[in-house]
Amino acid sequence: MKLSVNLPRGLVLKNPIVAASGTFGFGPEYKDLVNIGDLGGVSVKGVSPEPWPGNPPPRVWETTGGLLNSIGLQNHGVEAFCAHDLPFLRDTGTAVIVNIIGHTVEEYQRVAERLAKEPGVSALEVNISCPNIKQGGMSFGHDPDQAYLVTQAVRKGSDLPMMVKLSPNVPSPAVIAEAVQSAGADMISAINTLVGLAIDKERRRPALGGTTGGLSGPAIKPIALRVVYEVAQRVKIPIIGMGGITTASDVVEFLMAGAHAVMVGTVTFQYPRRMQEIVAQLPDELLRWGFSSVQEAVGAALPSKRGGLFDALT
Amino acid sequence: MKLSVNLPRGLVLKNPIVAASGTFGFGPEYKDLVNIGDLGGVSVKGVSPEPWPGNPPPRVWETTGGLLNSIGLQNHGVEAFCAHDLPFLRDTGTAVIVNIIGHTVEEYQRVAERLAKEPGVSALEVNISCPNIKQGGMSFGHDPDQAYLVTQAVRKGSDLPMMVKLSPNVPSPAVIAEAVQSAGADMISAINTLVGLAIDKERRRPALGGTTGGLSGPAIKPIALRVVYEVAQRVKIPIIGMGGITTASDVVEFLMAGAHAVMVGTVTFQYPRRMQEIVAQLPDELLRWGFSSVQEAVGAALPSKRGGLFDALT
Amino acid sequence: MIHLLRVPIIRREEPAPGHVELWLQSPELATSTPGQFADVVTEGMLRRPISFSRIDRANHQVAMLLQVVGDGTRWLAAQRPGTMLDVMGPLGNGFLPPAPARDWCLVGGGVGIPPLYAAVQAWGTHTASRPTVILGARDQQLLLLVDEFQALGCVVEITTDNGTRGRRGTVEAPLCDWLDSHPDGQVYACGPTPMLASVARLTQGRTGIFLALEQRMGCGIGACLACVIPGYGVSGQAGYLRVCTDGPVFRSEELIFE
Amino acid sequence: MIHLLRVPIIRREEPAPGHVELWLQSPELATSTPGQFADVVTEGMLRRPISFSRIDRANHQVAMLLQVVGDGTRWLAAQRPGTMLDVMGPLGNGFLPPAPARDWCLVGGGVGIPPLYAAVQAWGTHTASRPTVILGARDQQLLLLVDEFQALGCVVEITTDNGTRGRRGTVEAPLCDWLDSHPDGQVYACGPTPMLASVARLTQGRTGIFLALEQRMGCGIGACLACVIPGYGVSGQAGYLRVCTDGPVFRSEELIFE
Ligand SMILES: Cc1cc2nc3c(=O)[nH]c(=O)nc-3n(C[C@H](O)[C@H](O)[C@H](O)COP(=O)(O)OP(=O)(O)OC[C@H]3O[C@@H](n4cnc5c(N)ncnc54)[C@H](O)[C@@H]3O)c2cc1C
Ligand SMILES: Cc1cc2nc3c(=O)[nH]c(=O)nc-3n(C[C@H](O)[C@H](O)[C@H](O)COP(=O)(O)OP(=O)(O)OC[C@H]3O[C@@H](n4cnc5c(N)ncnc54)[C@H](O)[C@@H]3O)c2cc1C
Ligand SMILES: Cc1cc2nc3c(=O)[nH]c(=O)nc-3n(C[C@H](O)[C@H](O)[C@H](O)COP(=O)(O)O)c2cc1C
Ligand SMILES: Cc1cc2nc3c(=O)[nH]c(=O)nc-3n(C[C@H](O)[C@H](O)[C@H](O)COP(=O)(O)O)c2cc1C
Ligand code: FES
Ligand code: FES
Repeated sequence: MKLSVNLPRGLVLKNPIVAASGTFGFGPEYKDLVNIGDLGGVSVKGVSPEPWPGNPPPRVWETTGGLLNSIGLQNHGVEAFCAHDLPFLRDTGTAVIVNIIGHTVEEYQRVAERLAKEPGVSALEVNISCPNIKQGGMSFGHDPDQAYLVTQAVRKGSDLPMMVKLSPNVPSPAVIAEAVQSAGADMISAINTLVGLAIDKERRRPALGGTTGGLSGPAIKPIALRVVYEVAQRVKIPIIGMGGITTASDVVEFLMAGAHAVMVGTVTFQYPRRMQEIVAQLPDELLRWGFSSVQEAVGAALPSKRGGLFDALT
Repeated sequence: MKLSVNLPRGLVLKNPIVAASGTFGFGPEYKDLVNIGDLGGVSVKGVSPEPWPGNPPPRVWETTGGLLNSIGLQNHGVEAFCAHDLPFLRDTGTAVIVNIIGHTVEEYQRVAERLAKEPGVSALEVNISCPNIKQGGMSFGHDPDQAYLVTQAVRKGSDLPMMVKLSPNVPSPAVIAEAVQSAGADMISAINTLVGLAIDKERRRPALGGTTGGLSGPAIKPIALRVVYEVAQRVKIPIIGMGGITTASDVVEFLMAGAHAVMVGTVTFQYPRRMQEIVAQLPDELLRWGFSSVQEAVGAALPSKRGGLFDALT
Repeated sequence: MIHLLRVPIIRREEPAPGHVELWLQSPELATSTPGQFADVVTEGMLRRPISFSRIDRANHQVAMLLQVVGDGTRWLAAQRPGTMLDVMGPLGNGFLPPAPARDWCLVGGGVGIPPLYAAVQAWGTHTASRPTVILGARDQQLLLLVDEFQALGCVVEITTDNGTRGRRGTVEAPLCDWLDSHPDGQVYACGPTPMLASVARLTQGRTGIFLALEQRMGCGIGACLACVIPGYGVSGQAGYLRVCTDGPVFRSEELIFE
Repeated sequence: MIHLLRVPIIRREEPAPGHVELWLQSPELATSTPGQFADVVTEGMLRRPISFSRIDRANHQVAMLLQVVGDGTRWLAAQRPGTMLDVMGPLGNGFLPPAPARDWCLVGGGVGIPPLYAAVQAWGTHTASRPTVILGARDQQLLLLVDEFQALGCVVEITTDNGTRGRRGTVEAPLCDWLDSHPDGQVYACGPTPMLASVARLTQGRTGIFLALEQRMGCGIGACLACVIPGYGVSGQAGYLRVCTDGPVFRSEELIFE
């Protein structure tokens, strides 16, 4: 079965399974364990113009079906990334997606410009969940106007295929999606983590060093599917879906909800080879539900494909 | 150990464990199984001025650590509630909290006025997650001004102790909490469910009859704790916390995050007697973490109680 | 009276591929009426509703006949004699027995068959005529309790979608025949919703037609309003009825199928 | 080289109340250096990091000595010989052996003791002097491997917070004594962070002080940046180091304790 996915500006994934940003390091970390060339792509951990220190530990805490993290976007900056990490990934044969972050619109644009000059970058993923330090720390991803400005700046900075990654912590991520589409985004990726907190009863304080953290894992899958399903009905650009995927069956659900490809994150910590296993199982899983290609499954559960049956009683 | 909780306008709960709205029916349903008088209170399913039909089935779907529901606030209206359900609850000896809903500000006020006349109502819980049909269906709970108006109207309609129930589907529920506090709310309850979706691969459509549904259960506990923790630092009125509680240990976490009492929902479906068990275990669980009363635990993990240690490295 | 019980599995059988029958020792559950069900804790967030395939009041035993369809039924089917199950029941309304002078017919599909068997066990010998039992399945491998119905003296008619046993097709054809030859007959049906919709259509105008429905449930006791289906309430108004407490057995005239 | 392995438990012992030691058969893990660890699948979302208490290269075996503190360790401790564990390892950097001419001392607390035992096993007989082992615990019941260290010829000094065995108090007093009498001695320490902070403070200015740290981990292989602690990177700049790959064994001068 043909698994490859064609995306805007010539971005081709050999299959729809991409490692999610922040869960697969900057490239080489998993090389002993994973045949990286077998993945559709790798989205590296967020890269900023200058190094960011990240949050105090502890930085992870388990919850029912989920994982809280407060890494705080620690990274050694775009120069170090280009010098030390990118060369490895470039030679693996997977699509290299660089997740970019900044505290101001200008910072986003700077990283994008720097990466546009560097061979081996397949696409940019704009993480708009960062606090905008010029606007009182409110996240760029929580306001359509802010999201528009960041997207526009990155578009100016680079001609690379660009996806913008949505935050689920807003009433309507689809409104943000519309804004970034009109600002020139080629794709949407969704979702980033939900803001959560755990209590360390022994120390009588929030468990994470960063106080709050981002919730990922199977616990958030229903929220991720809802966001993909809503966004797919509001924008024309392709969606890379993610949030709680652990099996090929989950992947089919995201495709049916309207995603063209998916990213897989938290489960990699427990099962580093799970992404490869999913790639291997995907054809059978698609056939099981009556699809003979990835493309056929995309959006199969959307109202437009269901000929108005949508709101009928069962 | 003293378990009773004193709340504004003379509302007293004999213990901090209250049945969450929508999971304990309109009163008598669980009477064969639960000694209702042993509970701190019961919040009944949402009551509107006229009957609401609810959504088409299926209305529930399990997810990892969570439950999606799209009941759609089916209820037989405030008159039927007062005639058929309230008399039973009034005589159980538990605090009777009536969860009220409406599609317009006037509807909320009407239910509140009607209930103010009825003996046996201990408090009102204003569910502001309903779509405002006059404002294009946007939820009252997603906008501080809308939330203010609803709260003010209910306050006008009734002198009963009143809590307003926050939606977690906004970037900052604390902003909504401030708005309803200034509009006269006596308490906050938080959180309501998160909007999610499941895919029925067999039928190639969203699994729930109502398309999207509300996510509850342990999966959402970290989000609920975050909301309680943030709101507790922004308002002076007490908080009733909920979201994913299944054990006495969870209750202590919500208290430490700043809740004065809690509500317990989804777990009741599987273990109808769990609330009573939690009441029985709570004293030991509090002692285990060094608290000799409920009150002592309230807010113990908040920065104000931790003398500035808050952001220090571990 | 609904009970929260811990009851032991006392026997386990595998009557058909992918099916397991569990016998439970419980005086409380053994007071059930055929068509009532129990809600069992497995590993998920919600209990699983399962009807009784046998109700033995004398020996304080009931049985559940499970088809493994997902994680919950897989877990249940893997349990062995000696295990204690966390069971809530008996729940819902059972079937009313047939009127003494009327002929009756039972129409079952899949896991709708077991509660019908419990009904025949309870009433089989007290009625005007031996009941006719029409069983439908996709494939003969999925047919349940055929020999047991015959042993009770029922006339058993079989249909399979693929013709591997009995008539090829659905239960409609034999049911039409039976209805033609029993103008005053009563029908008891349990199975997939499309099958029940057919039964309701074919029996329109008759009385004493009982249909047992399935719906995804939350609480199992009437509190959450999850398990609804469209129908007519006591007031006669169209609205939603709860399968768990208004049903699972309904009179056909209470229900709305589209 | 890191491996993803399925390895059998071949032996299980209960050396102290609430503690279980599991022997695993694995040529790959048996190449580990003392101080390295493995990451084991239990029931939660994340693997659980556990050091090796014994490394037997000749027989291709390693052991893990677990303290039951939560769901993951409870699950692991309940596994029996024959069970296959899903293990990733060996992970992280182990201890460097002591310089041939220098005296050495090991300071351990709680589940920090097992990797020190693996170190003495590996090097005990090749060094200038028999090492001194200082073990601290809240209560004598929580002391691990005392007899085993003695059997290897170590001088064992014990402290308990409640005085139930050895000196009352922390490991600080015996460590001070040892440092006074061994001005050029090296220290290997593993245990709770406050204990390690004491060791770092008391040994300030010395070289060859190795501390093995714990931190909550995500990936275990350097990708997620979850397991950090404050320290000085290769560049000498203050920042965060990863316990899983930069450690878990650090030289004391790399670390920042406040
Ligand atoms: C009144 C009643 C009586 C029943 N009697 C029997 C019986 O005697 N034998 C038998 O094998 N099965 C019976 N069922 C169906 C049985 O409840 C489901 O097959 C079972 O719940 C599936 O659970 P699972 O975890 O294996 O499957 P999953 O598909 O993993 O279940 C996921 C969810 O779907 C629900 N669900 C799935 N299918 C159904 C269904 N058909 N009806 C209700 N909920 C469902 C589950 O409860 C759960 O919430 C009955 C259902 C009802 C409502
Ligand atoms: C390098 C290293 C080596 C270790 N060696 C041993 C050993 O030899 N024997 C032993 O008994 N224990 C050892 N530990 C500690 C062990 O990892 C924890 O006790 C265990 O993870 C607790 O899991 P749990 O599910 O039982 O507890 P829970 O408290 O339920 O665990 C919840 C979470 O906390 C994490 N966690 C809890 N305590 C610790 C801790 N101290 N360090 C890291 N993560 C923690 C768990 O991984 C999990 O994510 C080591 C830890 C590290 C980092
Ligand atoms: C430890 C960790 C670090 C993450 N770091 C980033 C990041 O740097 N940039 C980003 O856009 N998303 C980051 N994410 C979010 C993931 O890319 C993904 O959106 C989220 O985890 C949901 O997918 P999952 O449930 O499969 O993990 C991180 C997630 C985790 C668990
Ligand atoms: C089936 C169901 C129905 C609900 N109905 C209501 C409702 O009518 N009004 C309301 O304010 N909340 C309603 N809720 C939300 C709960 O009161 C509670 O806020 C939420 O379930 C989180 O708590 P839990 O995780 O303990 O269930 C409902 C929840 C469920 C599961
Ligand atoms: S399952 Fe809750 S009302 Fe029927
Ligand atoms: S645990 Fe992921 S970097 Fe150390």
